[in-house]
Amino acid sequence: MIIHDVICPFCGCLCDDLELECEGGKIIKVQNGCALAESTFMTDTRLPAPIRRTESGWEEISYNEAIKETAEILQGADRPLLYGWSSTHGEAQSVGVHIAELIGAVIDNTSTVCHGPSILAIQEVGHPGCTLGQVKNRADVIIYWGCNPIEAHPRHMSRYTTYATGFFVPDAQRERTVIVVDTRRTDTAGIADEFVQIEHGGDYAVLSALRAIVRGKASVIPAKVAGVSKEQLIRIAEICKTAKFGAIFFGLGLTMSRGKYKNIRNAIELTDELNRHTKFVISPLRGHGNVYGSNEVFTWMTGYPFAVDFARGIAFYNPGETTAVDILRRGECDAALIVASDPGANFPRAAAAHLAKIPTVVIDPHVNATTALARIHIPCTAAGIDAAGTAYRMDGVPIRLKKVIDRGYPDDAEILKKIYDRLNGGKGP
Amino acid sequence: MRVILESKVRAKPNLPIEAEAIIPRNFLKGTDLLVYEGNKERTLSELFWIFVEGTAVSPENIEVILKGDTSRIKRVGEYMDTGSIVIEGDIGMHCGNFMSGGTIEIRGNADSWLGREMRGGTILCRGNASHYCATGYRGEKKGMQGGKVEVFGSTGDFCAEYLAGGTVHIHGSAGDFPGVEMRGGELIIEGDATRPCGNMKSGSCVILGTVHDMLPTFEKTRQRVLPEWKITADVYKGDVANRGKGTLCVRS
Amino acid sequence: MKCILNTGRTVPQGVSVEHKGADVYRTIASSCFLNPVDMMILGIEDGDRIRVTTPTGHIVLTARPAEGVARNEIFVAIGPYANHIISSETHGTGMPDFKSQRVDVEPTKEPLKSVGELMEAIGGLRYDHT
Amino acid sequence: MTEIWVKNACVIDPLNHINGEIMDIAIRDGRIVESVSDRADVIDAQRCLTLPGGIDSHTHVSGTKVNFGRYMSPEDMRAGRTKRKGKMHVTSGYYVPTTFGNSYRYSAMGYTTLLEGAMAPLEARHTHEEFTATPHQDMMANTLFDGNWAVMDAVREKDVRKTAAVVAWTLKAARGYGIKLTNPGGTEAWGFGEDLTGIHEMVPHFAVTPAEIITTMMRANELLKLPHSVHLHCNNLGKPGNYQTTLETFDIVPDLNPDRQTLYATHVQFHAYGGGTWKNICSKAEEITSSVNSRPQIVMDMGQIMFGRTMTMTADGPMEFNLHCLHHNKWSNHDVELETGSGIIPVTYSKKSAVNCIMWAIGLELALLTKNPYQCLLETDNPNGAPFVKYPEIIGLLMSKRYRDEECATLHPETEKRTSLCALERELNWHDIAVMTRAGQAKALGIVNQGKGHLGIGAEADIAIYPIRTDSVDPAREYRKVVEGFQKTRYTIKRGRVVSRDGDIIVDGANATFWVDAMVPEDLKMENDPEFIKRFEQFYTVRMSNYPVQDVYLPRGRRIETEVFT
Repeated sequence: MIIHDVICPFCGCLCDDLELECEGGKIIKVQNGCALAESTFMTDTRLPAPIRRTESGWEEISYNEAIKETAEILQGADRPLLYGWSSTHGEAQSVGVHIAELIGAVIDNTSTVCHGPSILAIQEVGHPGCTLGQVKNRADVIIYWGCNPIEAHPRHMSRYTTYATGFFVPDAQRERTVIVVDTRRTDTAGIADEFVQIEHGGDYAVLSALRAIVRGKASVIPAKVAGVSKEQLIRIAEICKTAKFGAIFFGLGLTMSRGKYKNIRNAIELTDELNRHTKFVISPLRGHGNVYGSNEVFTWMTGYPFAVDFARGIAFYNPGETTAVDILRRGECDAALIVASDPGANFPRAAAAHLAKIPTVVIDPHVNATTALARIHIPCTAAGIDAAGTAYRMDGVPIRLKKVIDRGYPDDAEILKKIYDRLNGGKGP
Repeated sequence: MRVILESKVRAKPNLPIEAEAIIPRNFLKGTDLLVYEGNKERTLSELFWIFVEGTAVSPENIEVILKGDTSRIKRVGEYMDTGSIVIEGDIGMHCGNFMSGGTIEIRGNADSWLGREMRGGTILCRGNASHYCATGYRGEKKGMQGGKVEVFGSTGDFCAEYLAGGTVHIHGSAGDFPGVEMRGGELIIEGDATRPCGNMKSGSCVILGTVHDMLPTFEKTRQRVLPEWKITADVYKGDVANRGKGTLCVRS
Repeated sequence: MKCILNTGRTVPQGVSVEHKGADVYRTIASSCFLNPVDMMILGIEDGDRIRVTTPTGHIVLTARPAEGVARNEIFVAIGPYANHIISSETHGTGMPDFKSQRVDVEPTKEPLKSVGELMEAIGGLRYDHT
Repeated sequence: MTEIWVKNACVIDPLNHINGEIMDIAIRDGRIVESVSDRADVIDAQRCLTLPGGIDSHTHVSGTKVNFGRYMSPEDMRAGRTKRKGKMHVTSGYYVPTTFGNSYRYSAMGYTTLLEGAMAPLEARHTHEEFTATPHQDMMANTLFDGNWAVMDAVREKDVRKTAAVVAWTLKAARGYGIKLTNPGGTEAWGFGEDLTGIHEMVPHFAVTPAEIITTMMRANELLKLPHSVHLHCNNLGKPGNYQTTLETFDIVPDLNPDRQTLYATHVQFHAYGGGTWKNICSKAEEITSSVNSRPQIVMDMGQIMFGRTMTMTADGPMEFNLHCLHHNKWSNHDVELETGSGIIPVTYSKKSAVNCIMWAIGLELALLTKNPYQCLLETDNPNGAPFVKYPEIIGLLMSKRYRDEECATLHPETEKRTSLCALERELNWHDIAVMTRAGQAKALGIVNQGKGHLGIGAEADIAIYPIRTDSVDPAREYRKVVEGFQKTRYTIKRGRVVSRDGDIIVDGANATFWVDAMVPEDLKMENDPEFIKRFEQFYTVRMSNYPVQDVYLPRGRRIETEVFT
């Protein structure tokens, strides 16, 4: 059986033009997808059944037992942490928020170690952006800053930017100028018309200099800024100002390096300044398939996109204080529920280590590094493979992930609802 | 009147305590106050040994003294308007939030967000203060608007972010981005600083130590003798990237 | 040699990300890319092991040359190897220094650890499954 | 079977010509019936003011833009936080509250039906997700067509039938309710950073004018027999001197429908400015209302502003950028491919600002100068002019000259010179307010026959009982009591269930979403049009098969099917 227009749930591009061939409940061929999509669908090995860590090692347990014990762990906690959410659908995320609100937990999603700083910047200065089709149809200048789409978002350039045929840009490769800014000469830098190599940690200074130049204050700028020549900066500023439609995409090179959200704020303010000359937009390249969805769901339910603390009954938000890494590193939480993510692998050691000291429950289709740190791991469906649900693309476009096969696992939203019901004395949300 | 609060040993010492109830005014009516440990409500006496010495008829004569392990206690002195608080050791986050009057003295170190959105009064921190000392809240246009924060040690990053009024005086060094987004007030750093005053709009900043990674968008205007610090300083205007009209003085 | 540790996503890391117990994942996540000139100075060849140290701890990685990496910078795919030595300090932002950790790099003969071993080093118990 | 017997209600039900009668209302299974059994729950209304549930015919509460307003505003979120309480979830926010915050506060004010003012079809799924999390109001979504490429192509070809076909396909795909045009043509121009300055200016690259878009869409709307009319946010919003554009627009509106207006002009306060600069801006409310008073084919809503902090959010991207250049605060923009734009910035309306005071006065003038209250509905373009929780204050101002005078005394002195508000003696009565907050909306939106906006037999039992005794309160003098009374119902009944009591929600919500499935002849079905499909697949970034909103997003969808045209 061939299934058309399948959505790949791996990264924030949510490409929705895949063709899957299924046979006997198995996916046997993926077409149109990148290497990441192919491995997502083709080599999807799962934890077979719920497991529990005991004195003598791991043992299999039933779903009912696992759910009961999870509820007990959460019920007794003084500062539970609910973390992850970005690789599952909105339906599960929304139950997660209800659990957090019910038990006075901290709930955080993976943007905390991804584009959390972008959110902090947006909260200071806003976000002049657009859907990806605007870029595809109009942009004649594309800037990739501190990101490497060839590796992290392999089809971004062919679907939305550099190589995509757009209404006002029929000959994309000739009509689009691509600028890449990075500390490393990446493969993406290799295809750029202009590569700007910045010294480590110099992004903020370069962005400030560009803003000043765009404002006609080039005289203030020294001959070199963070390793970039003033001539090149002036040239870049000119390319931007004379663009018909410019688009900046940025990645973890800005969010994770020195200064964190201030880098992004500066990039947004450069975009703002350029809008006084022409049309310019800026967008983060979001990582996990539905990380933006977790921000959306958290926001309409709690008012905040991530790092929400319900300890006092109301929703409180203060990244740096209520973010997962900080809560773990300070050893604050006394129980953790990890859903659809792998902090064991993705958090600094000291933060991950705390998960092994407290009762941690993982709900995830796959065995991952966090499994080793957990007391219980409950396997579930993978959104977009054997579960349907809502995901939000990196530009905010909501897309319904398809269920393409059935592998007999329960949906994580169902598992979470059962946990909620137990916590709520048998009553639904 | 003197209220001494000595922290009790806790089963889970890493759990944060939120204790905005600890302000002098509240002790006029007794010590029957509520605080929070993690997601649980506690009475003050569950977490502290409480000793009261003397009496007071008005809150300005009340002194609150915190002893023991107080490093995880947040929001002490929040909305405080009068009286004084002395913390003998370290204090947790958000000490002196929205404070409008009175004095807080911290003999140890202060965690992040010391004096957040402060309006008036004085905070003295004898040790170091962590990140976001004397700043504002996420998304808000103004940080600290009045009063004085004096840190005798050093501070972490983003000190005096969005400073809009009042004085912040750091005797030691400040980390990355002190005075970032400043729009008023006065920031004095006697030690070193990295990338000071990024994107500043207005206000003034004096740095007596070494500046690392000076931003390229500050325009050097002149030299000036600063008699109160007994130095000659280069005077910069900026941040030019932001049409800013702030003043940044750096020892020549 | 003093360097800055940079981390990021790569296609091979992404492809194997749900198979963290597998050897292929270990190879990918424990590869450390250095500028060839830096490798010469360290006296190491492609495939040699290096010990990377920070105040948080140390980790053994496999050195790989990459022209695109700047001098005094090393690049490791995001994952448990890099995170073993990255500080959990977030500067009040929630975000650790995943791209600006200062490290010390030296050649070593020590063996590579598996992901399971790394997790066990912090109190975990591996669950063998690929 | 659930039954309620509301007795001793002082009912104003304009659509049924009831004005202040003391009567009983019988409710069975969500509808108003002749009588109920003696097992019915009894609510004694104690002669309090009882109205059909409130309807907001233009508010921004759900969807991409609204959520982005929340996302970028942690400082607002902390302004209105409440804990979980009984059936009520946690809420945050004052001017852009969380979905539950919106739903609870509207319900406390007696509102039971809301029209989300702007939904981009590409992002419709998001709006519907938030609708299900806004559980205490029936919802419907105005669907944006202002920069829709397929519509502009059909308009250029002067093909009303094709235009109608595109509208029908898109409404169905988006599960939308009606046609919304926001700065028609201007949002497309904004794609390259431009705007349009008048209704006869060409949209770049598309060779159509706003006037042509508006005219063709009005005809297509009536051809499709949509329940609501075209819902227009005029060009040139918020610019001094824009009243001329507004009047020119009103001039091209034919009278095509005997049952309701042909054009719904929204937040007209923002479109009624004289002068040429911010320095000499003045009110042109008299000119606007005299146009509306002579044109029954037009209904407008106020777009009242109230003083304080709020958030502006609209599909009108270029307007928001201009506003941003004045305010220098944070600015978000979100253009939607082939469809529309949007922008968001926070603002503070201040009594110290002459411009803000004049804006405030204009909104009230519009309401007081419009003769027929069915033609000027009460709203703030929530949250653009003010958060909806300010509606009771607006009601107070409209009912009391004294209240207005007291407010005027605190305003910038230019207000009196450049508006006529201080000279207006009119004080609206209870019946006028009932029209302007529910009956008028139901009629304008075309939902009277869905049982909305009235309390006749067969109507949906959406009822608001306010703690106001109209026989003993003099609104002209005791306006404080009026304001307080409208802030919190004693009972809000939604589809026959008491959902809110004295401001607290007491049950889980079970709202419905109304959407329109407009029928077109077989040869006009866009899903079979090869040219439409080709263009879609080429220029959108989602596949056409993944675009339509699936039924699972409307767990209680109420499909309204129209009659096919020929």
